[in-house]
Amino acid sequence: MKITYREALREGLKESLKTFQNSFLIGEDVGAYGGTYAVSKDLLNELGSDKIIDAPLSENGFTGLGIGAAMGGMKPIVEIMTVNFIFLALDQIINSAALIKFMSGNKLSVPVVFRMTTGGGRQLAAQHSNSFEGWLAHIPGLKILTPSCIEDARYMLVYAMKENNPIIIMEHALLFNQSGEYRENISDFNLYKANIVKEGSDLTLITYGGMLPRCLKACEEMQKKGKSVELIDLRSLRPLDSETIFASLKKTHRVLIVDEGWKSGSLSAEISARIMESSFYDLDAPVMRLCRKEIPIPYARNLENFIIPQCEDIVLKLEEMLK
Amino acid sequence: MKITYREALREGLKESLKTFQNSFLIGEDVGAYGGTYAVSKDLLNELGSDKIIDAPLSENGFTGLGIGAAMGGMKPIVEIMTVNFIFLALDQIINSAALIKFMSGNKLSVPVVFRMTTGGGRQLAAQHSNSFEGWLAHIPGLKILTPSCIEDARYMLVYAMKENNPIIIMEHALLFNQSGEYRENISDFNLYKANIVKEGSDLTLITYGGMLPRCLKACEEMQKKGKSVELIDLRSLRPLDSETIFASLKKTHRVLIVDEGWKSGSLSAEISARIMESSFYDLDAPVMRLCRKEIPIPYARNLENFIIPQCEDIVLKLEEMLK
Amino acid sequence: MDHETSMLLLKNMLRVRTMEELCAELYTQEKIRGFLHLYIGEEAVAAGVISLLSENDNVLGTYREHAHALLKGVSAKEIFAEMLGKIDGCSKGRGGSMHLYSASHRFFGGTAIVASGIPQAVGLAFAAKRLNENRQTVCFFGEGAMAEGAFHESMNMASLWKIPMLFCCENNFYAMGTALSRSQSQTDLVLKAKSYVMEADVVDGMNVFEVVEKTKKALEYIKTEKRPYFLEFKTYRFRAHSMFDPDLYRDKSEVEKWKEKDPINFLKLEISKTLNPEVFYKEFEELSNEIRREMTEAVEFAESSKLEEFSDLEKEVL
Amino acid sequence: MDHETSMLLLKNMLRVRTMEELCAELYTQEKIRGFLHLYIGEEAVAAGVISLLSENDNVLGTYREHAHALLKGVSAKEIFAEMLGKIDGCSKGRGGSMHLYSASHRFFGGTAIVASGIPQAVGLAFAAKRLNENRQTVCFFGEGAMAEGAFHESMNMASLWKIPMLFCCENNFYAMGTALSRSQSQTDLVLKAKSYVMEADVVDGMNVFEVVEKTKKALEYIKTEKRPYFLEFKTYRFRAHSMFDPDLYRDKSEVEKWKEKDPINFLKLEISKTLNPEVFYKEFEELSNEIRREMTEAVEFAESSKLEEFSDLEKEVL
Ligand SMILES: Cc1ncc(C[n+]2csc(CCOP(=O)(O)OP(=O)(O)O)c2C)c(N)n1
Ligand SMILES: Cc1ncc(C[n+]2csc(CCOP(=O)(O)OP(=O)(O)O)c2C)c(N)n1
Ligand SMILES: [Mg+2]
Ligand SMILES: [Mg+2]
Repeated sequence: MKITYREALREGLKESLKTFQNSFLIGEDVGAYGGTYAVSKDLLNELGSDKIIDAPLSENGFTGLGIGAAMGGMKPIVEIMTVNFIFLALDQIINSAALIKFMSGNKLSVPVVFRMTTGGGRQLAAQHSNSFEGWLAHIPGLKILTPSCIEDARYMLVYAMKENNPIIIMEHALLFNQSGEYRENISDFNLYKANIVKEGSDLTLITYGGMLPRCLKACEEMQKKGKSVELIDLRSLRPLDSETIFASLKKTHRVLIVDEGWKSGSLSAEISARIMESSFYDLDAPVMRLCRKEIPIPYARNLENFIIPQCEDIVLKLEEMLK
Repeated sequence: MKITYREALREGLKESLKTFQNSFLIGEDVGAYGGTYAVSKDLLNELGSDKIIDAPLSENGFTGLGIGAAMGGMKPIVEIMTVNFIFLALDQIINSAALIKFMSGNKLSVPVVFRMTTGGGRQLAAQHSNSFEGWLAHIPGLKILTPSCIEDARYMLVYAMKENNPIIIMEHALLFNQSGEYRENISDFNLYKANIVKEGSDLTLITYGGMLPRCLKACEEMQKKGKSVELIDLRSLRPLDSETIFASLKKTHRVLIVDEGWKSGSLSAEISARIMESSFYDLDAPVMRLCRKEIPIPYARNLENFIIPQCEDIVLKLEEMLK
Repeated sequence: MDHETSMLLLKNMLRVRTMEELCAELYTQEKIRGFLHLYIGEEAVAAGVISLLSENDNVLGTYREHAHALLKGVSAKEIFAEMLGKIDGCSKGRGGSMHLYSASHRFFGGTAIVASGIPQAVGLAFAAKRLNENRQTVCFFGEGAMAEGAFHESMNMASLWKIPMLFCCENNFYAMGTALSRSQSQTDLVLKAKSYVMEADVVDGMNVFEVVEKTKKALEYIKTEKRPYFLEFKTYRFRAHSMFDPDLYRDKSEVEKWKEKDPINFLKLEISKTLNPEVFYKEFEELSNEIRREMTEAVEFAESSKLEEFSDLEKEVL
Repeated sequence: MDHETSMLLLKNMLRVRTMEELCAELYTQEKIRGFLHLYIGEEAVAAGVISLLSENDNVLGTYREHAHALLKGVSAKEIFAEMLGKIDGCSKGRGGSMHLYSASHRFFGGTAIVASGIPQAVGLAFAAKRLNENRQTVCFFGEGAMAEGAFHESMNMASLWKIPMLFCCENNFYAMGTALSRSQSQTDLVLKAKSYVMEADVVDGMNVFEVVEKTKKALEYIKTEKRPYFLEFKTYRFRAHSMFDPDLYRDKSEVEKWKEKDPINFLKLEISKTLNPEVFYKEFEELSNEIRREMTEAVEFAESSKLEEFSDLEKEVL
C-alpha cells in the first residue's frame, strides 16, 4: 500500500489511540486545528475529545500532566509541536520522566510517548529548524526513535505504546510528503535495530531521520561511479545499535556518518568514538563525519542549504573518501 | 596567596561587579541567603541591592530578564543555582541568547554571563547531580568554561565579563573546598586555551572540571609505577582547544579521556571523534573514554561512587592502556 | 483627535495592510517562504500604540511583527528584503518574516518561541530603569502566550520590582486553532493581569481612537508611577494563523462579523464624518498612491537585493 | 473533635517531630548525607490533611516530604533505611531524603525540582478522573514554588479541565532565604489561586483543628463539584531550610515568635483542657514511648539493612 509519511503517521496514531484503551493524545492544536502538520487531522471528530486533547500553550505543564497520567495508569501520547519547543518541557522529561523508574527503586514507571516534529530545511530560520534528536540521545532513561521510512512512520508509535517507559519519537519535517509502501502484516518489527537500507562493500554510510533520502540518493550516484556504499538507517538513536555498525564496517573498513545535528557533540561523535573503541583495527581510514555546520540556521535558502548537508556534499565527501 | 576555590570565585565575582559599572548578579538566594554555595556571601551588604538581586523561583523569567538587560546595555551575571535547574531556563539560553547575534544580522549582541554549580559526588541523588557541561558544549553561540583550578576560579569570570557574547561558567561542587595559589598579576590569561597540568610522555589524559583532582592523583600513582602521563585540563569546553590535544598525542600516541558526563554523547565522544578525524595516524592504540556510567545518580554513596569515575578507576584504566 | 493625527494613523494602518497583502502575494509566488503570519485586521493596535512612542523607546514583538517593525521605523525596503532572504534585509536575510530586528530602531524582534520575548522585554525595561534612560519599553504578545509559564514569571518580576513597561496583549481570541475559552480558565485577561497587582485595562482594538487614548493613559501612568501596566486589546485576525493554516476551527460567519469592524474602514468612516467627502476621497487617494509607491519600491528593492555570501556566517556566530 | 481523633493527630504530629529530630541527629553523625530538609514546625499541615485521606488517594510532596510519606503509610523503617541509603529503603536507597517513593501507598515523591511535582499531580488527578477511580489527589508545595511557570500552567489546566484535586501550599514564608514579600508581587496567595477561577481558602497551619476542618470542606467540594481547590496553609519552619543553611536571613526573634505557636504544644494544650491533666499526662507518656520505640526500631532496622549491590542498577534504568 502506497501512502505518505504523514498518512502513515496518522494511521499509526489512530491505531494507537484505538488499541490502547487508556491512551490519549495531548498537545497544542492537535484537535480543532488538526495538528500543525495535519498528522491528527479529523481525529478529534473521529475519536472524540476524551482521546484528543487540545492543550494551552503550556509545554512544561502538559508534559508534566502526561507524566503524572502515565504514573496514574494511563498511556499518554504527548505531542510537543516541534522539537524547538522541547526546552520548555525538558525539565519534566529529563529530571522526571527519565529518572522516576530508577529513582523510585524500580517501583514506579512512566509509560509515556512523546512525539514531535524535528529538523531543518524548510526556511523556518534559527528558532524553528533545530535538530536535537541526536543530542537528546545522551540521556539514560529515554529512548529516541527517528522514523525515516514509511513503515517506521506507520508502526513505530504502535510498538512504542507497548513499552513501559518514556520514548521520544522524532518525525522529520522534510519527510511528511514522501510516499512509499509498507507491509500490512509484520511479525519481526524491532524498534531498536538499525536497518541496512542498501548493501554495499566499499564504505558504510550511517545516517538517520531527515538525512536518509539524500543519503540514499548519494549512494545511487556513487553506484553510477562504480562505488558500492552500504547505507545504514539507525532508526533508534538510543539505544544505539552498535552491533550492526561494527558488523558493516568489518566488511567495508570505511565509515562516513551523516548527521543533521551540529557537528560538535552530535550523535556522529558518539558513533565515531564507539568505532574507535571497538573496531579501531577494522578501519582502513579514519571515520569521517558530515554534519550541520556550527551555525544557527538562517532563513535564506542559499544559506540554509550551505549549512545543512546536501546530497552533493555527501557525494563529494564519499568521493574524497573513496578516491 | 593561598585561598579556596570558593573564595577565589567570590573574589572574581566581587571584582567583576565592582569593575563593570553596568554589571549585576541576579539569581535565587544570591543575596540575603548568601548564595547556596556561599560564593556571594556578604556581597549584598558590601555592594548593595542594585548589584545583588535575589530572584523569585523563576529560572526562565530571570534568565530572560538577563538576556533583555544585556541587549539593553547592561552586563548581567545570571546565576542558575545549579545546572540541574537549567532546563527551566534553557529555551532562553539556546533559542535566544545563543542565536540573537547571528539571527539579527550581527546587529545585536547578548553580553551575559551565566554561572552555575555543576556535578555529582555529594550524595544529592539523581535530580541534583547532573553534569551537563560537556553536553551543553554542543550549542553554537555559547561558550562553556569549567574552572577547575584556583586561578581559573579567580579570573575566568572577570575575563568572561570582557566578552560581548553569552558565556556559561560551570563551577564544580566538589571543588569548592579545594585550596591553592593563584598569581596576582597575570598578563597571559587566555579563557579558551587548554592547560597542560602535568607533562608526560606515555599517554595523554584529558579531563576538565570536577574530575581534575582525581586525574592528577591518578597521574601521580602512575608516576610511582614508572609511567609518565601527560594531563590536560580543557578549561574551555566550547570552543574546544583541539590543537593542544593533537600536539600532546603526537608526543604520547595514546589518549584517555575522563569525563564526568554520561558516556554516550558526552564531550569525550567529540574529542575522540576529532582525534579520529585529525590524528588517526598518530595513534598507537584507540582513544579510550572513562565516563559516568549511563545510570541516573543514586543517593547511596557506594552506588554513586560506582557510577562516577573514581581515582582507582582511572588508575586501573591507565594501567590497562599502558601495560 | 485632530485631522492630521487621524490621517497619520490611517496612513500607518494602510501601510501595514498594503504590506501584508503584498506579503501574501509574494508568498503565493514562492518568493517568501517558511512561516508567514499576517496582521490583517489587527492594524489599529500596533498603529495606535506605536504612534505614541519615539525612536528611543524599546519595542518587542512576536512572529506576527511586520507591522510593529514598520511602524517603529524599520523601512519597508529592509522588511521586504528580509522576507525575501536578502542581504539588505534588516536581519541580513537570516531571520525572515519571524525575526525582524533593528538595533538602530530599538526593535528587538521578532521571536518565534511563544512568550519568550516577554521576560526579555522585562530585562530591557529593567536596563532602561537602571541606566536612567528616558525610554519606554513595550512588549506585544498574543493571548495564547498568557498560558505560558514565561508570562507568569515575567508579570511577577515586573510588578514586584516596579519595572516601568507596557505589556500589550493582542487578544485575537485564537492561538492557532485554539480559542481562548478552550485554553484558559480565566478569559477576562485584565483580571489575570491584576492578580499580579498590576494596573490593567481592556481596549477595543478595532477602534484606533480608543487604542490611542488608553495607551496614552497607560504610558503616562508608567512614566509617573514608574510601574508596569497591562493592556488587553480585543482584536481579530482576518486571515488564517499562517499561510499553512486551513482555518477549519472557526466559523466563516464569525470572521465575517469581525470584518464588519475592520479597523481601517472604521477609521475612514470616522474621518469622513468630519469633512467634505470629496476632500477626504482625494486625500485618501493620494495616501493610497503614496503607500502603493512606497511598497512597490520596497518590493523592487528587495527583489534586486543580493543574497548573502557564506563568508560572514561562521564568524558572526560569536 | 473527639478525643480519639485528637490523640491520633497528636500522635502523628509527634511521630513526625520525633522522626525529624532523629534525622538531624543522624545527619550530625554523618549517617544521613546530601540535602536534608526538616518539617519541624509544620507538622499540623501534613498531619491534618493526610488524616482525611485513605490508602487509595494520591499524594505528591516536595523534598521536604518525610512527614507526608510517613503519614501516607510508608513505614518509618523504610524511610530511615532510605535516608541511610540502604536497600530496604522505600526507594532502595537510591532516592534519599528528597526522593521517598511508594507505589503501594500511592506516594509519588519526593521531588527536588521546585514545582515539578505540580503538573504531575494534575496528571495523576486527570488519570483518576478519566479512569473513574474513586480517589483524591493531593499535591503539596511551598509558597516559593508559586513563582514558577509550572505552577501557573498547572493551575490553569486544572481549573480549565475541571480536574478534581487539592493544591496544598505550605506557606512557611520563606523559599530558602527569600521571604515571600521579596519574591512575589501578590502575597495574598488565595487571591493568586482565585485568579485561575479556582476555589481557594487560607488556613492557620499551626492549628490542626482548622487544618482538618478546612481540608474536609475542600475535599467535599472536590468530590461533589468535581473541580480543583486550593488551600494556603500559613505555617513556619522552625529549623533552617536544610542542614547546609546558616539561617542568616531571618531574625531569631521572628523564629521565637512562631515557636510560641508550636502546633504540637497548641494541640497538647487544647486536648489537656478537655480532660484531667493527669490522665492526659499518662496518655501522652505512653504515646511518646510508643513513638520512641517505633522510631528507634526503625533506625536500628535501617542501620542493619544492607547496601544495594551494583547488579540491578543498569537494568533498572529502563
Ligand atoms: C513555545 C511555543 N509553542 C508553540 C508554538 C507554535 N505556535 C506558534 S504561534 C502559536 C499561537 C500563539 O497564539 P497567540 O499567542 O494568541 O498569538 P497570535 O498568533 O494569535 O497572534 C503557536 C501555538 C511556538 N511558536 N512556540
Ligand atoms: C527549580 C528549582 N530551583 C531552585 C531550587 C533550589 N531550592 C530548593 S528548595 C528552594 C526553596 C523552595 O521554597 P518553597 O517552595 O517555599 O518550599 P520550602 O522549602 O519553604 O518548603 C530552592 C530555591 C530547586 N530545588 N529547584
Ligand atoms: Mg491569539
Ligand atoms: Mg517556603
